[in-house]
Amino acid sequence: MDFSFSAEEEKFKQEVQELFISEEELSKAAKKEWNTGLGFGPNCWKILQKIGERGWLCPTWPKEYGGLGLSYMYRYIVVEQMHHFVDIYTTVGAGMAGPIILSHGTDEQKNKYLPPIARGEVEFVLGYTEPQAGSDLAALSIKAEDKGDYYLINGSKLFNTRAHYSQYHWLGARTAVIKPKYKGISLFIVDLKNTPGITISPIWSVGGTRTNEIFYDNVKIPKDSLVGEANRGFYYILEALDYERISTVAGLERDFKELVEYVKEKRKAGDPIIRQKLGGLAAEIESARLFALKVAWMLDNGRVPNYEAAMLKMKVAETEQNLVNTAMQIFGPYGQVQKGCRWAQFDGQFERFYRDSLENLITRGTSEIMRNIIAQRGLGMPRR
Amino acid sequence: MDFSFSAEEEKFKQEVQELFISEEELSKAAKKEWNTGLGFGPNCWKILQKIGERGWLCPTWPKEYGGLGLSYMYRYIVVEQMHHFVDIYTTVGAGMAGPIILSHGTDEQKNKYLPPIARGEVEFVLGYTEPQAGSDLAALSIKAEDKGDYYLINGSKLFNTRAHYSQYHWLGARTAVIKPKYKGISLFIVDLKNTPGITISPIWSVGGTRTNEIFYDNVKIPKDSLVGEANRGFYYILEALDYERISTVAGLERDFKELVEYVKEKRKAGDPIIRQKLGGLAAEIESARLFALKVAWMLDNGRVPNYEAAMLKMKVAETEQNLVNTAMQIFGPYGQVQKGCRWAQFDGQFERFYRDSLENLITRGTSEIMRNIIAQRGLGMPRR
Amino acid sequence: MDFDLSESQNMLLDTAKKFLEKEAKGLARQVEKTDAGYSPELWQKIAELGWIGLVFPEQYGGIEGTFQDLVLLVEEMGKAVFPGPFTTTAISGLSILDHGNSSQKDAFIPALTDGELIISPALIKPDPLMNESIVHDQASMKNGKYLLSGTRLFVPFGHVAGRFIYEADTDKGKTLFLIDAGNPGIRCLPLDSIAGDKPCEVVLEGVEVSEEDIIGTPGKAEKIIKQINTRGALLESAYICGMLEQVLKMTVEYANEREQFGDKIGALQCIQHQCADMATDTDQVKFLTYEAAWKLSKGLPADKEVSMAKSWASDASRRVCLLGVKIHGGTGVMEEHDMQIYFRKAKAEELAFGDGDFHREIVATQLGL
Amino acid sequence: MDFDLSESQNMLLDTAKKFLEKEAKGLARQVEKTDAGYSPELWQKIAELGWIGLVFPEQYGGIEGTFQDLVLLVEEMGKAVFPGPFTTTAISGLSILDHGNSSQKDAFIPALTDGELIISPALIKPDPLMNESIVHDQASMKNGKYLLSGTRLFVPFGHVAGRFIYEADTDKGKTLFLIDAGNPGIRCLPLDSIAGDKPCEVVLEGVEVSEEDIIGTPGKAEKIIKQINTRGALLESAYICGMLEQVLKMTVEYANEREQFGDKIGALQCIQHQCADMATDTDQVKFLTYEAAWKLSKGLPADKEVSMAKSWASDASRRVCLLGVKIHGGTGVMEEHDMQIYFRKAKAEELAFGDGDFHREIVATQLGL
Repeated sequence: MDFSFSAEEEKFKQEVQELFISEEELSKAAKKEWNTGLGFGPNCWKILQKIGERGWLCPTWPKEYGGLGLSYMYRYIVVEQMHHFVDIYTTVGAGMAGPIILSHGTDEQKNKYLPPIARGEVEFVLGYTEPQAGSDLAALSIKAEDKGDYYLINGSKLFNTRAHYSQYHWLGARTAVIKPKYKGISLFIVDLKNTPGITISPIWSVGGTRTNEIFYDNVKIPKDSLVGEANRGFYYILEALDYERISTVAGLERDFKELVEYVKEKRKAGDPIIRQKLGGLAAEIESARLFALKVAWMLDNGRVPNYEAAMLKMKVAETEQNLVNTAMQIFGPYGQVQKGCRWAQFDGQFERFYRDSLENLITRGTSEIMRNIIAQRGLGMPRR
Repeated sequence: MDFSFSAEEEKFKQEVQELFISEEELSKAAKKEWNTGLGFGPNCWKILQKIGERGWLCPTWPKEYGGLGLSYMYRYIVVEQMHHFVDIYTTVGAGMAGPIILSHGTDEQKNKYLPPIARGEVEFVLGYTEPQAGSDLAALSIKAEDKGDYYLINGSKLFNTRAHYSQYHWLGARTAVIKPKYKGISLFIVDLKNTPGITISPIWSVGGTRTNEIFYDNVKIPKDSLVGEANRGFYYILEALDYERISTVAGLERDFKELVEYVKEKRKAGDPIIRQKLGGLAAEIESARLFALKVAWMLDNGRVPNYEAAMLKMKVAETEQNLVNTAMQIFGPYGQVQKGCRWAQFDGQFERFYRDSLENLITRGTSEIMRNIIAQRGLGMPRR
Repeated sequence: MDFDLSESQNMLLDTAKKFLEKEAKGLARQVEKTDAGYSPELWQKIAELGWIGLVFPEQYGGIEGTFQDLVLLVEEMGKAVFPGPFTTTAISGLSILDHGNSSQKDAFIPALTDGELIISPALIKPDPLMNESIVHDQASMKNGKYLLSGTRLFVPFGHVAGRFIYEADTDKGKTLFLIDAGNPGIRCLPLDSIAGDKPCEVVLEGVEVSEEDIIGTPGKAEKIIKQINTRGALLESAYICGMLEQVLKMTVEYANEREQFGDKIGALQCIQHQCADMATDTDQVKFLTYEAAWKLSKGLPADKEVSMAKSWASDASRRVCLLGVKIHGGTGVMEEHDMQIYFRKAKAEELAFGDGDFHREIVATQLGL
Repeated sequence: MDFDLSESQNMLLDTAKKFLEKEAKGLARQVEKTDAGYSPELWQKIAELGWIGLVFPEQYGGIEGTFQDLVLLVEEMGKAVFPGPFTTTAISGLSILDHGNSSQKDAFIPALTDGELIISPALIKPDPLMNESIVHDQASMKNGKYLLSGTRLFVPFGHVAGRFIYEADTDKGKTLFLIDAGNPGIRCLPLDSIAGDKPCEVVLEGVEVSEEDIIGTPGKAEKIIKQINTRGALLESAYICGMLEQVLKMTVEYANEREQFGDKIGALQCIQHQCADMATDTDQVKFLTYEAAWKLSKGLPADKEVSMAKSWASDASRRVCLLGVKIHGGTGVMEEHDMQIYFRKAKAEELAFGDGDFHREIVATQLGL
């Protein structure tokens, strides 16, 4: 057992850190942009490209597609540092769409999409959720009809968070009406900038984050938009979960550390109740960090972290809730005022976080779905 | 809205209190006996009879059967005081068997059983649970065959807690093999002292409480042992739940108060963490007390407290856990030593309570069953 | 023992439910983007309904209800997250009624019950560690007048208040003033907040106040302030109680309609158990609040009961709303759904007049610890 | 990064699992009613297996394993709730190894690894508020010998210990002694406890001890004691970890077999979610424990990590066992079922070397608070 990075990993981590430190202004500006809730702005694109041009955005990919052929632990290290310095975890292209293109795409698709993803030049917006298909992804109903020369798409997608700045829609659509429903789903890449019939309509979250509804009205997309085989989309999505599972609590660690410093500065360090709360949080964050490391290590060792990843997802989301809640409790009445107000602590950062963190309880599977997975896959309890 | 007892109720409460105060030695001796986990000893019987001879054990029953024809609130008051002074809540005769005999028994049964129950002279042991029938009472399998002149009983019952000092077994047995299963259950009164073929075998709980397994080996019981109609037992049991629902937190209040005094005495009152824990417990106990009062009030006003009673049951059991856990946390390492040891706090009372209270999480429906009831009956959520 | 409402309480709540259903639907969402932060038009209407005067004597335009009636009304307002300076105006008025002299009562209470005058307690002194640049407290005498300076924070709807209840440490000790908000030395700045409910920073610089504006005995402010805080905490508990009842209702309705995996999510045991926990938490808030209200109405000591209610309400407000959000799934975090309004408001109510830790500490003191 | 065990660790644990399965089944239940409270026979066997010597150098009869190996072994013992003075003897021995002089090492460590000598830390001083009639601490010199008096509580298996580690405030400051338990001035009283694990009251009255029995530098006891407590806390975390793994296993097995309402209760979502929470809690204990063990083995500072592990372990021990009891239903509270043994032991382990609050407070200090 060994909880340290190897010398090479440590060296790599230093390099990544050095990039962000040498680009301190840019990192800060990107983080600020990201935290407006509007997604990638110019500084985000710029820092992504700086990460991408070094091959760090997709370090596990083959070099020919812009990666470095390294192990998952290197991806973990990048994600950790990105999260720490700019709060952006990863891109959908690098974390979700890309891996599926890499495994199931045509050579043409690989050549077309993967290098720009790896360079941080393009982004994909995830298009899985629909009003009636949330946790139950297989229930999605947007239709993609094979019309011989093209696919005809009709329907709509909810919570397409990155739509307003992404180049591509990573679309899950129904290509067959069949039971079980998950056997009729296919994946498509839709060019959002150059396809007529698509409407992107903003929705705002309680955290002030912009997400979008995307409407398809008789939209024609070329046949080569299909990724992999038709009707195999659901399997691809499940497969890709592995890659997606790389996660980190680096942002939480950073915020927690700031909170501890704040408590010292505001002379509340002697309050036994605050001490208990922060002491407990430290242990919780550390255990979540170890869960994250374990998942990365498992991937590197060819093991499938299905229940471990569920535990990680649940624990990170709940630890985040404990962190924001503890911070707000420490601020007392000063916690309620917002960014820009002279009484706001941390310029209202935790006030926004208090709202915005709710989303993490729900996206990528609620804690309840995670508990199902832990019980059924991890503990072998019966499925209904 | 009014949270006080009426003048009459208040007067009654005083009278009940006065009995216990004037019988202080006896009360203490009874409480001590009860807390050995062995059930009723001579002092318990004596105090029960003192309560019974005043008509207080079954105050809602008609006078002819030893009651006082009073409302449920009077029963609440008696239960509260009993719980406070002797830790005994009620008898199974007064709280569970008696009410069913009163509603469904023959005149002969009423005359034979109710007055001694009301006088506190006899006790019934509840005989519902079996190894395969816990939460799922309807699954019970002990067989009662109608042999013309008698019923023939074969099978066994688990967790017959009061068997070793009760005169009667309040037996739920299967009289018909039918679907749904609950339609084949009947209730019987079995004379434990004078019926051949019955074996009572002790089982001990983690709390040191004795409970029993009862084995029936070709036991013949008279036809008039049947209570009410055959195969209607399950309905009677459900009906009687109302009466059973009268509950109290008086014992918890008493223990909590003692704990607060202890904290003052041991100069821990300044510890902010202990203050938070005790402050929170006070609110929790008070809310449980109000739940209990509401249920009693509802019964008096002809309303059926089905989900309210479930909430009360759950809350009392969970509050009790919080109380014992808090006490043990306050004692620190001194909490682990037992009765008789000179380092035991409260002579180990909470150490025993820490173990013994587990039972209350399970008997009379687990918290999970209670949550089902609250959601389905109280909130109208769908039953499967 | 009686857990039922009285005839007149039933009537009051019937009217309230209907009125709020008709007039206040969506109001919280609308007004939080306005400068006022509430609806002056509806304020007039509730004055006409007698709500503002609910607990005041007839001679001042009130209808002589009990404090318990007020608690029940505020609970209804909580269900609708009805925005405005209702509770703080009511408790300010009660302070004048209890401690003011007759000319103060004549001057202010009728204006208040009429809906013309909003009074707000400006009692929270800033912690200088949170922001050093504040106007520090000063109180001096000049030509028989008091000259007051100081900063007060989180003054509810201070920007529309006609008067502030303000405490200053004078030569006679801590003294309570009823200060004209129009006084030229006063600045009032509404702060952006999570609940959009306009807590204000109120700054006094050399504000001239006469002796006539003192409430109660000079030097005896503390007792009155404690009473204000007790009443405020209880009304907040009632408001939270209403909010949580509504959150539970919305959530159960949503769960009973929403289908996933071919079944209503309300049929899932984990959702049912979470709803059961929400219901239990909510009922605990409710009964603790009702009992404290009954005690206050009877004039019985109720500090412990109020703090039990508010401590439970404060913590339950987050627990219940968080479960509500989770069960609503993606819908629950969308700006366009009401769920998030309750979640945000819950934070403000949790904090107002003391959070859970604060009130548990009071309970401990009341236990003799 | 490596979450796997080494070859030799796998071998160690394989043997341990088989041995404990074969020899220790039901042992906890059997021995808690005996005077010894453990099995001297099995003690000899584990000495022969090299377990007691696991972390000691070969020259003293040890097999030179790491502290991490010890943690893993103790975790296995926790699964079997293996009773006995194993962890406390090991950490006592380590203190001698780290701080004793060579004649102490020669005298005691081989005896310890052989299973002949049990050493127990007698370091907890009674709180006089809990019971006033104690022998108070005294340390004086007479003819070049120390005369020690004092009371120590909760001394693990003090009644079978050959030596105690005892701290006294001498003229040179706080000094650690290795005291012969057979000394005529010593009384040892095993206390009945919830876990049946024989914590003892040890009383010294005018016990004569020579300078040779001092461990480390006179006046420098505190650092050694801190090390004992840190190691103790971590081994307790490991033991708890094992217990919780076993409780989870038992509970899932029970739930997957037990039928109610025509279905396995393990198919109920509420049971599944409770088991998922148990598993998560347990894994948190496990990873925090492993990380701290790795740091200790590497000689890195680990105070924070150990306290994170023990604080989580202490609180999880109750949470997980309580869920285990609840899911087992009536069976879980019966004396004849093993579930209750784990529940009772959990309380003792929760308390040993500091409970959750205690260790969270250390974490806070380590955070610089």
